[in-house]
Amino acid sequence: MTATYPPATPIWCAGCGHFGVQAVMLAAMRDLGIPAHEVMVLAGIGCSGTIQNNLGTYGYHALHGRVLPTATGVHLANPDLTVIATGGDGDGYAIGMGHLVHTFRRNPSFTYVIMNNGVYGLTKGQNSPTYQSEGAALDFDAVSLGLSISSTTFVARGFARWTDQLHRLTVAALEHARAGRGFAFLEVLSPCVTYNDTYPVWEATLDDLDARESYDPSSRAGAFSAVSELADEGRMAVGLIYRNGARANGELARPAAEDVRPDRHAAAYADLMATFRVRSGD
Amino acid sequence: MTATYPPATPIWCAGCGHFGVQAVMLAAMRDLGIPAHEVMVLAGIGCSGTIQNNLGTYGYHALHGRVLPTATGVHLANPDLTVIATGGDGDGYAIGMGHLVHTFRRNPSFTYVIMNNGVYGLTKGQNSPTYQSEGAALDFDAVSLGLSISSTTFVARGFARWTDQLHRLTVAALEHARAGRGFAFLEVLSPCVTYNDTYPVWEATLDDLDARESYDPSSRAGAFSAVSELADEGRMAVGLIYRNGARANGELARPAAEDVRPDRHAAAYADLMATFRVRSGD
Amino acid sequence: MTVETQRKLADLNVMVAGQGGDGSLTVANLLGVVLGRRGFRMYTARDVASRIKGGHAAALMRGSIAPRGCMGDALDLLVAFDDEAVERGGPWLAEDGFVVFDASGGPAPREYLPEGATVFEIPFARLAVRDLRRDLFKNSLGFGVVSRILSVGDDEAADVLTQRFAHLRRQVADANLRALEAGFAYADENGLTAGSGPWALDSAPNSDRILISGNEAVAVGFLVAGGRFFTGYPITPASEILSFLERRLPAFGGVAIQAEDELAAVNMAIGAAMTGTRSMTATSGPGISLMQEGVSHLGSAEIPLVVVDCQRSGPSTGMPTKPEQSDINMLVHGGNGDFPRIVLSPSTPTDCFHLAAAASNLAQRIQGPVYLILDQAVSQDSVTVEPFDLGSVELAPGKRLDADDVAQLGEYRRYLVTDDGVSPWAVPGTPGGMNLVTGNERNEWGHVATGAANRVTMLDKRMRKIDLVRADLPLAHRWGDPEAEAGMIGIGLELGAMEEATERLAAAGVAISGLQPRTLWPVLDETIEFVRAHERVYVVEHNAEGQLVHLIASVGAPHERLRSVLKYDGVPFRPGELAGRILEAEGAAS
Amino acid sequence: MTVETQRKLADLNVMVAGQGGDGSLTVANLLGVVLGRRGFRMYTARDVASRIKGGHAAALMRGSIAPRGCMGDALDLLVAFDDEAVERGGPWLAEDGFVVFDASGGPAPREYLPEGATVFEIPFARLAVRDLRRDLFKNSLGFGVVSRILSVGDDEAADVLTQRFAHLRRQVADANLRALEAGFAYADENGLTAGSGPWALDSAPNSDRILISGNEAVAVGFLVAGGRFFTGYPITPASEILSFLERRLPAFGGVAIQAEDELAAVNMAIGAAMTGTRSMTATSGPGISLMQEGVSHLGSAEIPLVVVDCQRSGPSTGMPTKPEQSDINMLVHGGNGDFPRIVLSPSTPTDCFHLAAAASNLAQRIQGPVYLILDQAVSQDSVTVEPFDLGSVELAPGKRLDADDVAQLGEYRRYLVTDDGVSPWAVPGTPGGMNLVTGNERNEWGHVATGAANRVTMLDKRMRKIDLVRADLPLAHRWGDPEAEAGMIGIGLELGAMEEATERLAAAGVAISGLQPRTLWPVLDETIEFVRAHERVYVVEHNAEGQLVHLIASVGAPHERLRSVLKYDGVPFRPGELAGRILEAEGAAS
Ligand SMILES: Cc1ncc(C[n+]2csc(CCOP(=O)(O)OP(=O)(O)O)c2C)c(N)n1
Ligand SMILES: Cc1ncc(C[n+]2csc(CCOP(=O)(O)OP(=O)(O)O)c2C)c(N)n1
Ligand code: SF4
Ligand code: SF4
Ligand SMILES: [Mg+2]
Ligand SMILES: [Mg+2]
Repeated sequence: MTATYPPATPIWCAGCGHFGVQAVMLAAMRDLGIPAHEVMVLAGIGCSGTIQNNLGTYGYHALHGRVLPTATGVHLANPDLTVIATGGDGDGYAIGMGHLVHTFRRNPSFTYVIMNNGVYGLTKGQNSPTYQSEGAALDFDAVSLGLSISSTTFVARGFARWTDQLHRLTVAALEHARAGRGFAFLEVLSPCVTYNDTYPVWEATLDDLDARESYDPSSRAGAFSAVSELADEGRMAVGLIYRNGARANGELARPAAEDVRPDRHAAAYADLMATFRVRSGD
Repeated sequence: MTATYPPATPIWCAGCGHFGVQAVMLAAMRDLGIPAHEVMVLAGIGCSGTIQNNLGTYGYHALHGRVLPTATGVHLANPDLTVIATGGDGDGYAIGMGHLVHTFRRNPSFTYVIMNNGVYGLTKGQNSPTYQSEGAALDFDAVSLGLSISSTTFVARGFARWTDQLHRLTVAALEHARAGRGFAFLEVLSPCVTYNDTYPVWEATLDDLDARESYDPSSRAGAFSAVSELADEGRMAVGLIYRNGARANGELARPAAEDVRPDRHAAAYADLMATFRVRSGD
Repeated sequence: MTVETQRKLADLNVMVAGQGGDGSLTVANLLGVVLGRRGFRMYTARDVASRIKGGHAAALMRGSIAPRGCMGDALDLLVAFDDEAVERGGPWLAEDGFVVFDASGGPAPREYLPEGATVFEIPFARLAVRDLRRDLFKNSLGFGVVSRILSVGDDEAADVLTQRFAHLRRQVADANLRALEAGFAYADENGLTAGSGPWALDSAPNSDRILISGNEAVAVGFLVAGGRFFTGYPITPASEILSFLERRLPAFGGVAIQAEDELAAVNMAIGAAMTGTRSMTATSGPGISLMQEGVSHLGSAEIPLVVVDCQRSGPSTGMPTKPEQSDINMLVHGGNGDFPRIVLSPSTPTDCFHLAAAASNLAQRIQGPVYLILDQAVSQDSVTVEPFDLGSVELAPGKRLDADDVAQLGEYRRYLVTDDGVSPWAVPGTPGGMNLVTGNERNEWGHVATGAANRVTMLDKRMRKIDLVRADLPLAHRWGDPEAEAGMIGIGLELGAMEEATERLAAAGVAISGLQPRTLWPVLDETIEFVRAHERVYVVEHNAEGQLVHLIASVGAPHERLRSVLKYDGVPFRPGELAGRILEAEGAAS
Repeated sequence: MTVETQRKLADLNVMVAGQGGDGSLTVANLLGVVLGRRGFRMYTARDVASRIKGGHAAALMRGSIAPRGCMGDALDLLVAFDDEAVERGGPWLAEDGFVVFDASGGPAPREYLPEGATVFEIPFARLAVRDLRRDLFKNSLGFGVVSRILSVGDDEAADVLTQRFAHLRRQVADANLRALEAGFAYADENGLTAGSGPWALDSAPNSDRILISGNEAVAVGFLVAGGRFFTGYPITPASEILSFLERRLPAFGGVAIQAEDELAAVNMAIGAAMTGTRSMTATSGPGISLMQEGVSHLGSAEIPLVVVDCQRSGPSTGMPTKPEQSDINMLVHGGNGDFPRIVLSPSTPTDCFHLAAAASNLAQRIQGPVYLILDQAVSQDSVTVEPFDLGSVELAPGKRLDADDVAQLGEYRRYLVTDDGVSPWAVPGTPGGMNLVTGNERNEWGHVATGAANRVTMLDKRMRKIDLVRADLPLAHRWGDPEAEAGMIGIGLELGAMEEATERLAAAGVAISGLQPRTLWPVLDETIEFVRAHERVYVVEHNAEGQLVHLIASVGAPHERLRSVLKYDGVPFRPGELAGRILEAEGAAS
């Protein structure tokens, strides 16, 4: 066997939530039996944005905030790959916000695992858009945002410490995207122990929708109210919040698989050329 | 009186919805008795992004997609100005999307009047994120997006042809922002007769929430369901959709009014300098 | 006027102008067909305000037996649908030019016209044909008068018109024919009888030709060179590349996508390029500014991508519909950090086709960014050229590894340090080829590494890639007298005017040796040598700073020999104007 | 060791290193206080991996009686908390250097150390004080040993330590004192008795001084020059400007805001600047790339803004914590179109202060963009300097109009064409001053206008503004022998090494004349004349392409006289290293 890069040892602080994310990602890929060479993990820039080095798959370190358009490009050019975009809340919810909305809107079939810790870990602890000062309400919640877009097909949230559920959610997200059902959005509450240790807050305020018998994740409006109600009570929903059965894509083009020997297309090229011909009037 | 620039004649195609927007903007400023020199109208780039030339106020033509951060900067530096950001759907919902979400989140007290026509008028008719092919559902609705953000305080939608309502909404938006209550978001459905004549569709599918006796614009979740239900029926809500009574800002700094004569601050500057002093141990 | 005074024309410059809403300015197209049938070549341009209806719009057309790459010095014929058209076109009109004017609103504003001009004032309103749309009517009527001026037979004119409207409803064609006849009738009244106008058109043997713009040629070149993924965001004057590829790529298994902005455009293209798909994005100055981080990343992470800049007048939003060459600096020097890049600069549509293909190959070979720099005129003006030699395009795959190649290696490192700087590349999906791609400094495996020695090794490796392809970089186009004392350098839209000015200068006894560099960066030795080989070199540029002069001097061309010939008013050089500028300077020089 | 062999030190280079999580590397700070009391000046730097805990982190410190602007050639003292610290610091250690090593995990890896080095291996674990956090403990213990090596009195050491922990709980201070004593005890065991170590510190008259980094100095300069609005987005090595101003601006009525990205940052700053508020934004290479469209817009729309680039190693994400000077090209040449801009380049913190203030004034005067270009070392290294002369900062308001001024005009046009290119400016809110600001080409009123003549007038007007301020642009700093044959040019972090290398070279008989241009763009005549005045000029740069060489040559400095001295490994020059490079080249030259 050809030796490829040795997966890196995580550089995270002991106790960082990102460890939990890595563990479930590896487990989910193993469970689904996806060969490493068919997976491309793209990551933003941040502490979270080093996860791709640790997994053994194809890995890419995007520009800060641009992981979603890049992943979209990979997916559109080669829909046979299992594409997993990852990153932090600074990456995805600050500089990357526009792309997030557009990705929900376009609904391309890949997975996005975003590690939300309310801060910019790598640049030493500045607040991110999801930073929550004690007692104050959260200004911005990506789950609600995702639910506000009608083409959204998959929204889930897990907690880095609740590994079983996170594992289930990750598998569900990958399955959704791999089945061509669209964009699988999974936010992981992943505390930064160094700059914003939210383990205790989250342990105390999370509410597991998966555990509610009556919860119906197929209603977008229902999901929105459930999430909003909890937010009004100062709580936060986790679980498989919304999943839509529709198939996102019809048959996709496969440009990466295209044979581009010019001779193969010679006739078609010539036809195209002919559309520019100046009629000499014959 | 010193002569200032002559307001321009609109360059829009006859029948363009943007005419309606201009009319109500002028009327609303007149109604509220705001002197022209206290108003700064910022515009994106697009056909819509020429409105600022026609009004007689201070006007600014932003970079494409950046009208919201620029307006935020103006407002933060001089909160005494009445700041009105304007632009098109390409400007605000494509390239400007990230800033839109962050502006909702920050909730600065200015008004945004966005002219949605589903296309890029100025660049000759390409689809915008709100382009709706016949029969298909709308992927993206900014009203829902605004409602999904918990710090949002004002969301309204009007139709360029329903001038009375649009006038009321514009006045309400300006009042909201001028009272320091936060970001007043007003989407105007403003058809592009040249590339996407949506007058008939909108005439047929708009639903006026203002006309519903029972409608309560003070509930965010309620507004979201009302809007979603209509969308499910292929209809679209207009009216004052959501308004929140809370005051956005406490006392604001007024850097533009700051006196920056160095002598005035000499002592404070020296104190600051002293914080870097190396203790010589004495 | 009698047949005796009939002038034979081999070079005709025409402007058809009015408000944008006046319709398609079809006169120009109709006339184009007439000229085409006689073996004329076309150079066509548009001059529009950057707004929608109601703005001034002009179609400019030059038909000539000789191949020409720009508009001529003066207009022979002005078809003006309003006063503004006369105001704008008048100053360009030749002393003996003709004007066909819509006089519905009053007589033509003569003050803008040369004394000797002949003006036909046609009261379109009176001649109005009720059942016709006014704009179409105007054009057909105007074409009737024009065909008489040019002594085109009435039957031929009718035939051309019929062909033009063949795809429309029968009534439309009929109505237009009636308008044409109204034009003939007006001409008769004014002494322009059939077949014996003041001018007649020359002719030349015809051959199979195409009429194509630079933007279209770039798109075709990209496609033929195996390009299968394109992203764009609407912007003047680049949008045609997006719309063309949106229409055409799918049939070839490709994808063209309108991104939400230029940041998404370049990053989607980066994503696609990483899968091994040949990718491209195109925009104009403001969009290129937004893509600078992405381009630096291409250079760092070693990802092949072609980025097209259809330059317009800057700075900032500037004048979107006007040509300029003021992004040279940014393309050569923009983006953070030191990284290898190539900047190719085509001029004619044929050149656009070949350099787009070359760019695609070079990007694969250096696994990095290749810019293609156009300007509004090169992008949007359509020119008659010979059909492209499709067979000449060969695909250079670069150092790619498939599963079998990988299997034969003991180990696979994405950023292997090699002699030529290029690391063999297994794209995602290749069994056994798993690797890490990053914009951080990294070791051969792709793991982040900041050690000093590794850093130098890696940076040098990346820079070496330029040397690998240097000998294959597109060489300059040359013209004129290589022995001349004075040289002339220019790119893009300057070429047509430079070549024609060189003819005029030669006629005036001034010999010029010309160079159009087709590779701007790296600056090739041929360019520096060209400067060294001439006593003085006129560098003709559409910008205010003399960006090309700075560029060439920065790498060692003797600064004191370079003479800037600058223009930044948004208007292309006319050949006579350029020749005049050089003559004046030569007067000073000698 | 006896007192006889005691060496008197006037220049001490120290490295304290371990894993980032090992804490604050307080030894360096404690030692700094000791040195400060003796009139030493400090040069302090950090060398950290761009990650959080667990990465290697080093505090570098040079204390010297003479003012120095860089680290010295070799480390005298290495306090190493792990093997990696020895591996990294060892190669820099002086032949007779001292190492204090945490030997809990085993002996020091001697292979990285010079033969002559003295190593104290301290088993921190055995000496552990139960109730102390290990990292603090280490530092105090280490400080005990270090103070014995440097013959600092035990009482003074205890005093310094007590002061340092004065603001903490009593127990913490006590515990640290016990750790210090453990250090003394260990020293005693190893023959390092109190007050009579191998080295003793020299001293000099003390004066009032500050220890400040370039980033902090820029922030202070901005504030004192009336800066009241700042936007930033976190990025290494610029973030300190944001955090400093977030803390300090509000007290002065100002606003500092963390934007959602760099596009928002520059555009928020544009908005604020339009209100007449002096504004600034700061970032590093990737962020500057993203701001290119905004900067071009500043030039076009005529809006005053200071943009700070704290350069790091590129391209792309590069090496965020390493210094480089590879954005010069982008700042001078980036952005679409031709527009006026100024690029100022400070070196010392004092220079940072003054040029930040100058930038603020110049931006107001030209109503356009002024860049301030730093590099990671200039930004983040802290240096002892004289307190800034706050009184020297005067505010140049530029051509501003208030309501009364406006009332006296017959008419007010925002883009009035004036002789000096600057149009009088009434900011929003000014009664009667309503105007239009745009990035499109426009007429004097601010209405979009694309006519050729207007375009030229407007572009020329904008460009003229540079001439208005040219004579006031900050001049270069010079040193060395102005009569020397060989010149040396460099900016930013090169200055300290260049000045010290010049001393060494002089000692070796090579005379050098030095120039640190403080205005990079426009290139001032003084720079070109400097090159002309020397037979050869070494251009010392931290980049791979020789960006400064290209820049200077592009505007006419004789290219053949310029000799690149490049370094791009992410490490600053040591003075001896630089002197060596020049000596070698001079050997070749003569
Ligand atoms: C264009 C650009 N701006 C800023 C940065 C600096 N930067 C690196 S990581 C980061 C934020 C990281 O926060 P987050 O995404 O939340 O990841 P975390 O470290 O918390 O996992 C920033 C701002 C950058 N690399 N590029
Ligand atoms: C960075 C950048 N990209 C692209 C453009 C080109 N552009 C000008 S206007 C426009 C879109 C206009 O659409 P919209 O905002 O919907 O306004 P409308 O014309 O429909 O009123 C675009 C893409 C630009 N000016 N700048
Ligand atoms: S700084 Fe925070 S986010 Fe980064 S590795 Fe440490 S705990 Fe995790
Ligand atoms: S193109 Fe459309 S948006 Fe633009 S002015 Fe015309 S109708 Fe209005
Ligand atoms: Mg984070
Ligand atoms: Mg629109």
